[in-house]
Amino acid sequence: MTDKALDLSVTIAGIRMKNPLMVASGTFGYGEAYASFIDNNILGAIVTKGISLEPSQGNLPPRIVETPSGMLNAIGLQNVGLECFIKEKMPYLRQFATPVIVNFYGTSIADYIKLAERLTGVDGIAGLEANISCPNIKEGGISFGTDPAMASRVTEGIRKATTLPLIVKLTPNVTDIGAIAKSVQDAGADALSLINTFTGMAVDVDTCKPVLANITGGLSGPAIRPLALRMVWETLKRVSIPVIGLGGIMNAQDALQFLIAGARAFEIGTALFVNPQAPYEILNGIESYLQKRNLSALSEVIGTLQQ
Amino acid sequence: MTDKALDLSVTIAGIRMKNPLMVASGTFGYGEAYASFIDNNILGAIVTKGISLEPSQGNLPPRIVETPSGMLNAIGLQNVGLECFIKEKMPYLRQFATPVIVNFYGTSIADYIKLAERLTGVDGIAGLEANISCPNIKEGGISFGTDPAMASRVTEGIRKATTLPLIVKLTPNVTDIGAIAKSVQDAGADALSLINTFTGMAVDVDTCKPVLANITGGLSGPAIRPLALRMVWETLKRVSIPVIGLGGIMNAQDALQFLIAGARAFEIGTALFVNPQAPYEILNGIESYLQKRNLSALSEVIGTLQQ
Amino acid sequence: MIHNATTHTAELVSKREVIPGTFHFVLHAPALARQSRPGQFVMIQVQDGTDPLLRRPLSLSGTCGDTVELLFQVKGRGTQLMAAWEPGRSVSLIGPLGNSFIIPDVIKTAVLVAGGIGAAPLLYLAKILVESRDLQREFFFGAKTGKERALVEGCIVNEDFEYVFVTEDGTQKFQGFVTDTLAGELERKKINAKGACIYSCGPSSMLKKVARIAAAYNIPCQVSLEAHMACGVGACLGCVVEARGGFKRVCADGPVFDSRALEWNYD
Amino acid sequence: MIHNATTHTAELVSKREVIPGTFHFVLHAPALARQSRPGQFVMIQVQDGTDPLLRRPLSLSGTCGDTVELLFQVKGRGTQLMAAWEPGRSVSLIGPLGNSFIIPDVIKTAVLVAGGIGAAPLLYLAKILVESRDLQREFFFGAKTGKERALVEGCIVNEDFEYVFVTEDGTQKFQGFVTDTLAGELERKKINAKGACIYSCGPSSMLKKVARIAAAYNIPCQVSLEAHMACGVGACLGCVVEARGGFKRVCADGPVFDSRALEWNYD
Ligand SMILES: Cc1cc2nc3c(=O)[nH]c(=O)nc-3n(C[C@H](O)[C@H](O)[C@H](O)COP(=O)(O)OP(=O)(O)OC[C@H]3O[C@@H](n4cnc5c(N)ncnc54)[C@H](O)[C@@H]3O)c2cc1C
Ligand SMILES: Cc1cc2nc3c(=O)[nH]c(=O)nc-3n(C[C@H](O)[C@H](O)[C@H](O)COP(=O)(O)OP(=O)(O)OC[C@H]3O[C@@H](n4cnc5c(N)ncnc54)[C@H](O)[C@@H]3O)c2cc1C
Ligand SMILES: Cc1cc2nc3c(=O)[nH]c(=O)nc-3n(C[C@H](O)[C@H](O)[C@H](O)COP(=O)(O)O)c2cc1C
Ligand SMILES: Cc1cc2nc3c(=O)[nH]c(=O)nc-3n(C[C@H](O)[C@H](O)[C@H](O)COP(=O)(O)O)c2cc1C
Ligand code: FES
Ligand code: FES
Repeated sequence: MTDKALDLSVTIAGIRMKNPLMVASGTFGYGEAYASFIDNNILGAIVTKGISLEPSQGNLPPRIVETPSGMLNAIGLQNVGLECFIKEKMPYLRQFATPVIVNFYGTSIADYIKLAERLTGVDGIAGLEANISCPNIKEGGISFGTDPAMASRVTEGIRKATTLPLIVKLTPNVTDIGAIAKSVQDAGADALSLINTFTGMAVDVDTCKPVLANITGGLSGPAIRPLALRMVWETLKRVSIPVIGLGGIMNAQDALQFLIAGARAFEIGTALFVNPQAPYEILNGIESYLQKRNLSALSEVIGTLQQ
Repeated sequence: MTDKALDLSVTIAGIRMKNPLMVASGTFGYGEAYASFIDNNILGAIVTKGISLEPSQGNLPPRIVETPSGMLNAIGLQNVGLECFIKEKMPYLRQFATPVIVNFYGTSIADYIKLAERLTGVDGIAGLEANISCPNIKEGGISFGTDPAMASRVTEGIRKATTLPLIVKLTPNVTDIGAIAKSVQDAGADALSLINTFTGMAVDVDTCKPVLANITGGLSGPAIRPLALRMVWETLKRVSIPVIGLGGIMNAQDALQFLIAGARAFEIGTALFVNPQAPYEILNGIESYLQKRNLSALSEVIGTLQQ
Repeated sequence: MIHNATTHTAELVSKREVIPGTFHFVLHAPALARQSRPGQFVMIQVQDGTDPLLRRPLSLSGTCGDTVELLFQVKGRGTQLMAAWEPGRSVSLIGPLGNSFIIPDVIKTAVLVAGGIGAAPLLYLAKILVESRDLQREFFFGAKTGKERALVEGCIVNEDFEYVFVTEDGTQKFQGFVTDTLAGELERKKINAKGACIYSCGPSSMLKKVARIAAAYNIPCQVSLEAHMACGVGACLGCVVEARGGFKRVCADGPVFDSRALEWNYD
Repeated sequence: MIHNATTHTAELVSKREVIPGTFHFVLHAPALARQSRPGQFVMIQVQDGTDPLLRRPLSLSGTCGDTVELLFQVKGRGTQLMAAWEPGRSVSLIGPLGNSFIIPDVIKTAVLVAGGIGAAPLLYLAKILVESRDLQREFFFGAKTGKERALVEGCIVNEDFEYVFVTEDGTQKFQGFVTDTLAGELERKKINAKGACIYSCGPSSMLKKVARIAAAYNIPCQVSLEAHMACGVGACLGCVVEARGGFKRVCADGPVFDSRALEWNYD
């Protein structure tokens, strides 16, 4: 319709991305898993699998089970550990003209601080995404992300430990996501990403056992999209920092729902498993949408929800 | 396989049901909507559409939207009101050899108390199901069901106002469902039903408006089943009163997952919309399951989860 | 109102793409065919499994012996999946649902006003009117383009009906909206309150205008409405419209409403 | 390992119900056919929409020119839907995925041990072994009943293979589990470490026994494993098995593993 180049670029927490499509942590490995399907250079940003100070084996299998329009995973945050990540995974990731955002987690505030400090020096890391859905071992195993005060303390700790752009990723398993978001903002986060998975469960009626060795797992995929969208919208009423939306985005229409509701960018996770071509199709779909409406920049779409 | 009569009966809060299949509030009207499809006498119990002191118009349309394996509704608790319910709806419901459980809600504790008092005298009501997912208008509009202390106070109030079996229905939009459940039990509830709907949202990307006039709505259907099941299982670790499981149950396999996890009965809602024959199919499926395992009573299945 | 709807397993007997994107289905469903009346609808299961989850509401566009007919337009995923069905397929339907058009005993003139695919329930009514009564019959059909004529022509025989076809693209004698010609034609043909009745189905913007014209001429008018539905049987309260005296359920209190009973501000 | 998998839109060329509930598919997918090796698998999309959501992993049971072959058993909803596909249908596949069976240069005797539908990847391997090498070939096939012979006979030509068919129901010469005869036959035929290689696929209880026998005779043994998968490309870490030295991904580090590299306590 138009020959004008469309401007899909967005800036989040000072990270400039050529488009708003990010790949979600835990669904894209360390950037290599989809190499034969996707040119990493077309992505807005790559978020890597969550890393911890030490390598982690994760949970026993079975680790995944399909549910209606969704899947439960109980990977248990298996990862190669901080030092191996820097040494063996970063060189590959540095090749691309795409910002690399490193997702990380700890089981104490000290862990988060050490991780943030160490990652800050590393060449090629554009920003950090702190996953605060993990249990705080020191304080009775309650997730950092479910209590505003704890969420604030861990964010403050990380904030002081790094000069990198800091995105905090929130868990949806809470009563008031806005309250958590607000306290994370006030503690110094540059942006928020939401949501992580909802805790769910499946039972095998033949064996009378939980399907997952871990009993419970995190629900992702289109099933949770309406809940994720509501949380993004609700959060945006409480914070002024940018919000990255995710949860069940499968196609351009889904992504646009989040952008219209005010998310400045979005991540896709489970969609990649189902359709490795999703990044191309989603970006094309967003371009068509702009063209059909005679818009030249994505910024004209973000937050246009009429209430 | 066997000619023995199977015993599917369960007793919840002193209410004896011939089987564990209940129809969920808001999905079966006042017992008449499925009259041409289902013999109400085959049901374990009928839970009626939530009533309030005064008739309520509910929200403006559009009120429903389909989502992946689910639907959002924003009915806004439209109902005929307490007195009309008693005068015009109860006579119909009294005809059946099936316990009638009246779902009700208020926007203040005083409302809940008045409703419980008035319903207690009424012939043919086997029990009450208090929906505490509604905003507490007096205390800033926060849902009664999201705070353990508020949940406790409203339960206590209802408990004192009625001698009828009292089921309290919990909302899943909370950080710690077990804590709410525990405080509702301690405040005198005879049983719990969970879960009500998850708050979600959908945006129409063509109009840039929320699809629902109310902006947000409640997600029901198979999409939420893994989350509901997890909450039932988690709640059962904290309480000793019976739990009724619901959320996305479509077939016998789904229902059995809840029973095996420890729910003593279950409700079906959205399934009725998709398949009005679901009650027959589910009951047959549960019977086949018992027969295949050479069991004679449903009680031999409940809570058999091996962890 | 206690309806007589049940679940039917029907067989798709024939399928015809009437115009691109609009299909005519004939389904073998004897009990349903026997019980249905014009204006009623069915809820059709699109696919096993949970996506799409909800049944789709479709008006009956006719019955014939042991079969029922549907006429539908591909709109979204559900109707797209249906368009790929092949004869022989087994289809789950619930119905007949809703109320039906009322044909008053004293009726002298029936004026049917259809907009696009809104023709579906009116074709059923038309057939019954032709079979059961001797009266003056008018069929106004509004469409975007001339090719949509195929939706009704063939069903509406010109000896049975005075037929007016109005298209937005002006390929026909009458150009514009069907409602632009309606008043003039009523005037010309001296159709008025005395024994006349208007029946209409189509986009809500059209129905609103039809209702206004009917009111101006004081002609009773029945409109068939659409709303997004979950249950189709009156249970969920999802499909309400604003009516005088409060919300009404399109599925159980309608889909046919006396136009004067509705609050026309709703669209 | 960076694999060369991509998304393929294949056409279902032919479909055959080999025995009730087990289907043989031939799919036109030239690029895939060219790149694949025995032991590799594809992730197949069962249906548009989001239920079922995940792709299903299926081994390649062969390639021929521009086509690839699948042999699968109906197990749950996904495979049931696939069983209803008709030739001409367009199918989305990703592949080729995973590693493949290794055929050592020095190999003298190849012993293939298949359990039921586990025959699928071994039939592909068998074909390559016949085409590419001159060596002693043994095919042990274990099944529940005699009628399952149709899964492999016809593919495994008796001149190419020494063929041993063992059924649980005893309708054949050998009754019991295939693993009951394996050791005896290795003994009898004096197959041992020298240049022999065992390749096996089937239920994990069977694989465990095969691994134990292989260890006892000190014969290298490659087993093809199954695991529930989300991505199939190594991204999600959902499909791990316990191996010496930590978890391995069945999809990317496997599905073929040296039996000595696995922790056999996992089942
Ligand atoms: C009583 C009644 C009778 C109808 N009769 C006919 C008919 O005879 N022929 C015909 O072509 N169409 C008819 N419709 C409209 C038809 O139901 C929709 O076009 C259809 O549901 C669209 O489904 P989809 O999956 O293709 O679209 P999608 O947009 O993907 O559907 C998503 C959801 O929205 C609902 N929906 C979308 N559009 C409508 C609509 N206009 N009305 C109600 N629900 C909608 C769907 O049922 C579904 O739940 C009727 C609607 C009603 C309420
Ligand atoms: C590498 C690999 C190769 C395979 N090759 C073949 C083959 O050639 N022929 C064949 O018949 N089967 C094969 N299988 C098994 C096949 O994947 C399952 O039978 C199939 O996924 C069942 O899907 P469903 O929807 O019918 O069953 P459901 O039980 O409804 O499936 C539910 C979920 O569980 C998964 N699942 C169920 N059973 C298995 C299983 N045994 N292995 C892995 N995932 C499972 C499904 O993929 C799906 O995600 C293979 C599995 C793997 C991992
Ligand atoms: C297999 C799997 C692994 C995941 N691992 C991580 C992780 O390591 N860190 C994290 O913050 N989120 C992780 N997630 C959550 C996703 O990043 C994302 O928040 C979630 O899946 C919702 O998005 P989706 O529905 O698009 O998948 C994981 C999700 C899946 C499915
Ligand atoms: C249309 C609709 C109306 C509902 N109305 C009520 C209600 O009045 N009171 C109540 O407690 N729950 C109400 N619910 C919630 C259901 O009772 C049930 O908790 C929820 O739908 C989850 O179960 P399901 O997935 O089986 O539908 C309603 C649900 C739907 C879909
Ligand atoms: S669709 Fe449920 S009441 Fe009308
Ligand atoms: S299936 Fe995702 S890593 Fe193997």
